[in-house]
Amino acid sequence: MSDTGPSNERTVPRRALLQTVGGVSALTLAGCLGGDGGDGGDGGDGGDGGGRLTLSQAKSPIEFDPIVLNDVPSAEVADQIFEAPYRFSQDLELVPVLASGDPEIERSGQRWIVPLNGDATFQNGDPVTASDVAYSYTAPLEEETENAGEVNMIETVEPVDETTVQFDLAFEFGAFKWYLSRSVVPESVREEDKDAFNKEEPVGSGPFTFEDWSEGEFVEISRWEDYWGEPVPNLETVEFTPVEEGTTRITTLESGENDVVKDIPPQSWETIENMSNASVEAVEGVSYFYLAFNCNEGPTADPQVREAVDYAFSMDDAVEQFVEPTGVRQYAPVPGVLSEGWDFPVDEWADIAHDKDVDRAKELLDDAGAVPDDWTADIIVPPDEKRENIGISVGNGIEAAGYSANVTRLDWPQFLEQYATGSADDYNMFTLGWAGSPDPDTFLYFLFAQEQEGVTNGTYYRNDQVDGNIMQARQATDREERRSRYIDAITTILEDRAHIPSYGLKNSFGVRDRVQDFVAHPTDQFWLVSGENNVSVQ
Amino acid sequence: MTVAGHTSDPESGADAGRGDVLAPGRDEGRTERERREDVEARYGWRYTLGQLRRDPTAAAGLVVVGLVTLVAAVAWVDAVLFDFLAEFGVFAGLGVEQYALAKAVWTSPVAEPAGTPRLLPPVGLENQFGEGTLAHPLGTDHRGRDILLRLVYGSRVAIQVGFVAAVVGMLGGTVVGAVSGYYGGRVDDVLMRFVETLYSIPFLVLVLSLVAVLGARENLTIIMFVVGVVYVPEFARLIRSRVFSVREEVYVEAARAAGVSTPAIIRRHVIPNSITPVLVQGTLRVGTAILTVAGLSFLGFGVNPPTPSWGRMLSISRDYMIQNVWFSIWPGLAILITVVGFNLFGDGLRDALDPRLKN
Amino acid sequence: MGIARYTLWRLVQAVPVLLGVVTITFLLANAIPGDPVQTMLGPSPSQAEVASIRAKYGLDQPLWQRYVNYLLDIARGDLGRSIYYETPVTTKIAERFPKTMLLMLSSYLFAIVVAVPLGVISAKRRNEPTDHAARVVSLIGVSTPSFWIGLMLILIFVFKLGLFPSTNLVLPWADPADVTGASTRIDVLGTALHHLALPVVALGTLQMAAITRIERSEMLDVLSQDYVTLARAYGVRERTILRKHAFRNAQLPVITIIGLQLASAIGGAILIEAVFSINGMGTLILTAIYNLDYPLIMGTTLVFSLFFLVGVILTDITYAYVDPRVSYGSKEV
Amino acid sequence: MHDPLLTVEDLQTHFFTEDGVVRAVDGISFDVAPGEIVGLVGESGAGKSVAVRSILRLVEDPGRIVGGEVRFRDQTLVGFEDDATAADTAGDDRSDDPGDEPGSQPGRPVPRPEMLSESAMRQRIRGNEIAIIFQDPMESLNPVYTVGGQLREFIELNRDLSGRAAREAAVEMLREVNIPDAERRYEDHPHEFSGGMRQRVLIAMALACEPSLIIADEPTTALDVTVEGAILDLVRDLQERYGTSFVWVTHDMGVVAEICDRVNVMYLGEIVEQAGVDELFHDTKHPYTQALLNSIPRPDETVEQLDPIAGVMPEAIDPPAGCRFHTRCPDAREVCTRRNPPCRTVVADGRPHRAACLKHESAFPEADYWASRPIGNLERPAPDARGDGDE
Repeated sequence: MSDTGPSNERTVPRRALLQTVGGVSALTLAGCLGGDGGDGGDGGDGGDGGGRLTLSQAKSPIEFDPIVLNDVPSAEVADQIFEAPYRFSQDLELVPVLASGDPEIERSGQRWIVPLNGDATFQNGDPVTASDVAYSYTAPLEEETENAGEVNMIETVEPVDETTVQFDLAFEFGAFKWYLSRSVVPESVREEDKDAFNKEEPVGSGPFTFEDWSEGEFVEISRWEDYWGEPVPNLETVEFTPVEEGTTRITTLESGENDVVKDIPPQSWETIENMSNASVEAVEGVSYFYLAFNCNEGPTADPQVREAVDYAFSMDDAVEQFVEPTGVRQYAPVPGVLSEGWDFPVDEWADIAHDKDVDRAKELLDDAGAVPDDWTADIIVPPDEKRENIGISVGNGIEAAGYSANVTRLDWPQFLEQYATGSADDYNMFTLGWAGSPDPDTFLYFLFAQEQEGVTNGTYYRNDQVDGNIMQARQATDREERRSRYIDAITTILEDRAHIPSYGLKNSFGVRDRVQDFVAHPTDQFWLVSGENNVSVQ
Repeated sequence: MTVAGHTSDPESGADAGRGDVLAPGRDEGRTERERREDVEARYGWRYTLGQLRRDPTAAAGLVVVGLVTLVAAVAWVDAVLFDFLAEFGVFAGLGVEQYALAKAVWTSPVAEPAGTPRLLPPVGLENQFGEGTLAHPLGTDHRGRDILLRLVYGSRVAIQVGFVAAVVGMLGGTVVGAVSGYYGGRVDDVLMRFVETLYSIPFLVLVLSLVAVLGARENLTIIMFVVGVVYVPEFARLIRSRVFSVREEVYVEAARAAGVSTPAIIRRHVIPNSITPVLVQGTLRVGTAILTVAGLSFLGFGVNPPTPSWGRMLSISRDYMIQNVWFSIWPGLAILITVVGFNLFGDGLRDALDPRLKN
Repeated sequence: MGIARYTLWRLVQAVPVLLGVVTITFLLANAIPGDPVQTMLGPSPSQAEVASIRAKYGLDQPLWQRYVNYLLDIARGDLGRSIYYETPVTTKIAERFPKTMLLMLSSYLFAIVVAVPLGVISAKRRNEPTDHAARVVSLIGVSTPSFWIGLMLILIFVFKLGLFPSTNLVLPWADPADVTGASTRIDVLGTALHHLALPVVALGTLQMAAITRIERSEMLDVLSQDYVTLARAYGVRERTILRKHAFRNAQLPVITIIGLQLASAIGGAILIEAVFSINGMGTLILTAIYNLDYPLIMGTTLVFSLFFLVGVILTDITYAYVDPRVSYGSKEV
Repeated sequence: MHDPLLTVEDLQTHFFTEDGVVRAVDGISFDVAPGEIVGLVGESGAGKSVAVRSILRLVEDPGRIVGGEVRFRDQTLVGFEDDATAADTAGDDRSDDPGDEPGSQPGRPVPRPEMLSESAMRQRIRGNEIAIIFQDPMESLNPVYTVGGQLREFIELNRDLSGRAAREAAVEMLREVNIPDAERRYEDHPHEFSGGMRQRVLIAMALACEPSLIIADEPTTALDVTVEGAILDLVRDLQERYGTSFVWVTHDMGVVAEICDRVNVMYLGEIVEQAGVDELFHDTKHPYTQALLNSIPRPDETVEQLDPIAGVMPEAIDPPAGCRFHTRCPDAREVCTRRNPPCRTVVADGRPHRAACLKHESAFPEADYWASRPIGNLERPAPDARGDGDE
C-alpha cells in the first residue's frame, strides 16, 4: 500500500495523533489563511457549490465513537462531531471549548479541576454535564478499549457539581494538561446502544452532525443548525471520500472531484504547486521519525558499530531526497515544534551526527570485535515508502562499507510484533515514527524509558542516568527542572546513538482555490470551524 | 464379404509390420506418412524441432524466450562473478568508495551511484527532473537507479520464478496425476477430491492466503513454490486424463501381461506418453507464473527491496506516474514481451508435438 | 426433466468440495503466524486484556473444537466477527460483494460480446489479415498483466485526457441520493457506467483474449468436421453454416473454458480493485491479509470459492443444455 | 448408350502443402450413365475421396482443382481455359509457365464462362441434383441437432416443400430406409442411433432430395459385415425403385462385385482400368486389378495362402517415374519405368474396356513391351522395422 505518512497507522504504537497540547506557535508554512479570490470555474461539481465540501482522506474511517476509535481517519471525522473540554489554537495555546476557563492544578499536579461552561448542549438537545465528562474519561479504562493506554494515569474522575469535574491522577503528572482534549460523549445515548453509537449515529456536541456513511466509500456530515457555540459553520455538508492511491488522490484534486486532499506524497508537492486551481496548505505536525538500533543484542549493541553506521550513510541526503518537502529534517528525538517551544540546543545536537565518511565507517566496522566479516545487517521497515527508502539508504551505506544489508518490508501486524522484541534475529535496526503531544515526556518516556522496553521502546538502550532523568522529569511540574533533565538525557542518547533522528512530517493538504479559510493544524490535522476560522466554498 | 487379411482379427487392426495389406484395419484410413508422423511425434525430437523451425510464430517465441533467459543468466552470472573475483582480491586496490561504485555498476544495481538525478525520462526526452541521457537509455527510477539495469536484473527474478513454479507444478502434477490415474479406485478418488478442492479455490486467493499463512510475504522462494503448488491440480488433471487413455493402449496391456511391475509401467510407458501435453502446458504456465508473481509483488507480496522485480517496480511507479510516465511503462512492457515469448513458444510446441491440432 | 436432475446431481457433487474448501480455509487461517490480538491491542496490552479478547474470539480452545464450532457457525451463516472492522464478517462481505459481482459480470459480458464474434470471424477468414490481427491482439491480451493495463488506462484516460474517474465503482441500482451529482435513476446509471468503463476493460481484456483464442481454434476444428462438409454438400449457405451448424458445436468447449476462467477472473478482480481502489471483495481480502484478520480471511476465501463453484456449476448446466449428449447421461467431471 | 449423366475428363486436383505439391487426382476420366452404379475402387490413399469431392467442388484449402472438366447433363461443373493462367485472388505467386509441369507451382487456371458459379453450384447442383454420403456415420450428423431437424432442413433447401409437408417427407424417407418407429425417432439426436441406423439416415437424407446422382464415399466401410450387407440390399432396392445413379467409392472388391455395374480402378491418382463389372472380374487387363482380385478369397477355390501385393502404396507427393505401379507390378519391365501409359481402349466391343498397361500391344504398339527386360519385383517386402508400439 502506498505511503500515507503516520496519519493512517491504525496501530501506530498506541500514541495515536489525538493528543492536542499547548506550546509555542506552530510553523505555518505555505498557505495563507484567507485564500485569494477563486480564478473562475474549473469543472468540479459546481451544482450546490454554496456549502458543500468534499475532502479526500488516504484511508476510510471505520468507526466514530471517540471512546474506542484509534485511527486518524476516524478521528478526523469524529473531531467535527464531538468536542473536548479544551482545544489548542493554531499556535497550540490552551483554548477552552466545553470548559469555561483554565484548569486548577492542586497537589503539585496530581489533582486537576476543570470548570465547565453550562450552556453547552449535545446535538439531541441534552445539556453537556460534568458526569458526561467523567464518563468519557473513565469508559476507555472500564471497557479496556484499544486506546485505554492514553488515560491510564487517571485514578478517579468525579463531577464536583453540575459544571465542575475533578481529575485525581495516580501520580504527580505535570504534563496532564495535554490530555484534557479527549472528546466528550453523551453518557445516556451511548449506553443505550454502543454499537449503533459507534457505527451508525454518533451524537456529539460539535458543530456538525453525522448524516450517513458506507465504509470505504463515503462519510457525510452536515451543519448542526442550532449549534450551542459559535461560529455556526458556513459549510452545509462535508463529504469524506477515501482514495488510497497517492497519485490518483492528487488527480481527483485537479479534476475537481475533491476540494481538499490529505497526505500529499513528496513527489506530488510540486505538482500541486503548479496547479492553476489549487495550492498546498501545510503545517509542521507533532511527529518524530527515526532510525533505531537494537542496543540489546547483536553487533549494533556496540556503540562503535552504531557510530560506524552513522558514518556509512547520509541522513541529510536521504531525507532531502525521499521526504522533503512533506517533512522537515530533525536532529533531536523530539519534533521541531517542541524543540523550539522548550528552547532545546538543537544546533549542538545537530553536530553530534557525523557526515558521510564510508572509509571511516569501514574502519570502525572492521575494528569492532562484535562484527563478523560476513555480517548481514537486518533492517526491518514498516509498509511505508518514506521509511522504506530511509532503510534502503542505510542498507546501501553498509554495503558500501564492505558488509551486506537486508532490508525487509513488513506488514504492520508483523512489524509491531517484531520491532520491540530486542532479539538480534528479529532486527539490528528499524525505522519507525512516533506521534505525541508537544511535551518531551510523550516522546522520551515511550521511546527510551526502560519501563517501556518491549512495549514501545525497541532500542533496549540501557543508561540508568538517562532513565532516571526521564522518569523524574515525567513527575516534575517545574518546567526548568524538566527542561534541564531532558537536555541531559537527549544529549547522552544522541552521543550513544540509540537513535539517529531523521525527520518530522507536516500535516499537508492540497486545497482548491475555491475553498476559503481552510486551516491545517499541527495536532488536529485540520480545522473546519473554530474561533480562528470558518471554512466556506465559493 | 470383407477381405480378411492373414493377421489377427480385423477389429484389432492391421499389423503395420506386414505392409499395407488390404484388410480394413484401424490405421487403414491414414497415409503411411501420417502414421510415421504420429509415431515420430511421440518420440522424435528431431521431428519436433523440424516442425518448430518451420512454424514462424514458434520460432519467434523461441527467440524471445532465449533472449530473456540469456539476459537473466548474464545477470545471475554477473553478480556471482563479481564476488568470485572480489575473493581473489582483484578489487583490493580500490578504495572503499570506488569498490562500492564498481560493485554497483557491475552487479545488481542495489547501491545507486550517488548524484544521478531521479526520475529521468528515456534518452531524447526531457522532464522536470532533467534530460534523458545515453548513460540511462530508459531513464532512472525514484532513487536515481538505472531502469534498464533494474529490468535486466528483474528478468533474473522473473525467469527464476517462472521456471521454478512451472517445474514444481509439473512434477507435483505428474506424480499425483500418474498415480491416481493409473491406480484408480480409492486412491484416485481421494487424490482427485483433494485436487478438486484445491482447484476450486480461486487461484490468486489460494496463493494470497498460502503466502499469508507461511508469513512469506517478503520471501520469494516460498512464493515461487506456492505458485507452483497451486498449479499442481491443473497438471494432475491433465496427466490423469492422459493416463486413462494410455492405460487402455494395447502395448500397455501387453506389458502388464508380461509381468512388468506397475511403477515400471508408469515410468516407461505412461509418463513418456503423457509428456507432450505436460511440456506444452508447462511452457505456457511459465508465462502465467511470471504474470502471477508480478501481480503478487504489485500487491506488496514477494520481492524484498532493494532486489529489483518487475512487479515491485510497477507498484512503486504508480506514485510517480504524473512525474515520469516511462517509469511505469517499461516494467509492464518487459513482462508483456517475456510472457508473449513463452506463449508463442508454448503454442508452437503444441502444434509441433500434436499433429492432429494443425490449425 | 434431465436438466433439473443433472443440476441437482451437480449440486450434490459440489457439497464435499465445499466442505473441503471450508477445511482448507480453516487450516490456513489458523496457521497464520503473528497473533491477531497483538495487532488489535497494539504492543502494550496487559495480560488480562489479551486473555479477555482471545476468549471473546474463542482463540483459546483446542483446534478441533474450534473447527466444529466453525462448521456449526457456517451452517448458521455466521462467519464470525472481523477483528479489524469489528463487525460481523457476513455484513462486511454483504456490503462489499455487489461491487465485485458488478465488476466481474460486466467484464465477462465485455469479454464474451467482443471475443465470440472476433473468434468466429478470424476462423472464417483464416490466414487473412483480420485473422492475423485478431491472433496478435489476443496473444498480447493473454500475456499482459491486467493491473498494468489498468495503470495505463488510468494514465491515458484519467491523467492525460481526464475523461474517466479512476476510483471506485457506483452501483447502478444505488439510490440517487447517495451518488454525488446524480438526481435521477438515469444519472446513477450514467455515473455507474462511467466508473465501470476502465476497470472492465482492464479486467476484461485477459478473458476476451483467452476466449477469442479458444473460439477460433474450436470454430476451425468444427469447420473441418464431416457434418459441416455434408451441410455444404447439400447446398446450405456458408452464413447459415457458420451461424447454425458450426457455431453451436464450437460453443461447447468455449463454455467450459469460460467457467474455468472464473478462477483467474477472480484473481484479476483483486488486482483491478487494488489499482482502481474499488472497495469490493478484492480489497477486502487484501486488508484482511495485511491485518491478519483470521475470520475475515476465512470468510472472503470461502465466499470467493463459493462464487467460483456456483460459476462452474452454471457453466456445466449451460453446457448440458447446449449439448444434448450430456443432459441425460452423467457427465464425467 | 444414350449420353452419360456425368462426364469427368482429365480431372486434376492437387494439394499445395509445405512439404510440396501432392497430386492426389492426376488426370482421371470416366462417365456415369443414368440409373447406373459406377464403382471407383483402389487402395486407400489412391485419391478416390478427393476425386468425388472434386466433382461437387468441395475441395478445401490447401487442395485446389487445377485442371480437367466435369459435366453434369448439360451443365459444366468444372471447366478451364486451355492455357491461360490468371493471378490467384488469394495472392499466390503467379508463375507464367503452363500448369502441366510436375512440381512447379501452377497459377490458378481461368474458369471457362459456362463453368457454374459457386452460388449456382450451391442452389442447382449440391443436394439438388447430386447428393453425397460420407464414410463415417458417427461424424456425418451434427451432434447437437435432432436427426429429423437436419433431414427437414436439407429437404426444405432442395425441394420446394416446407413446414409440415417437409416434416412428413422426412418421416416418410426414414421409413423408406427401414428405420423402425420413424415418427418418434424423428425427434431423437444422432448419439441415440447405432452406426448402421445413422448410415440409413444419411442415405435417407440423400434420397429425400431426389437427386439424379448420389456419390457414396465408402458408406459401408465403417460398418461391420452384417449391417453392410443390409445397407447394400437397401441401396440396390432403392436404386431400382428411384433409378438414381451412383458413384460408389470403395476399396473392397467384394462390394464392387455385389453392387457396381461398371468399375474404375484407381491407383495413385490415376485410373488404371475401366470396364463392366463382369469383364473386370473375368477378363482382367491390368496387373494391379489382377493383384487386387488375387488378394481376396474365392468361395469356390481353396487356397492355403492369399498373396498380398508386394510393397506399399508410394507417396502421392513424389510418384514413381513411368507407370506408377511398376514398383509393385509382377509383370513390370524396363520400359514401364520410362513411360506412364494413359488409359486406352483394349477391348472395343460394347462399352470400351480400357487399361493403362503397356503389355497390351494393341493399345500401346509403340512401347514394344515384350522386347524390354523384365525387372524382378519379387523381393519380399523388408520386414517393417519401425511399426508403432514396438516394445
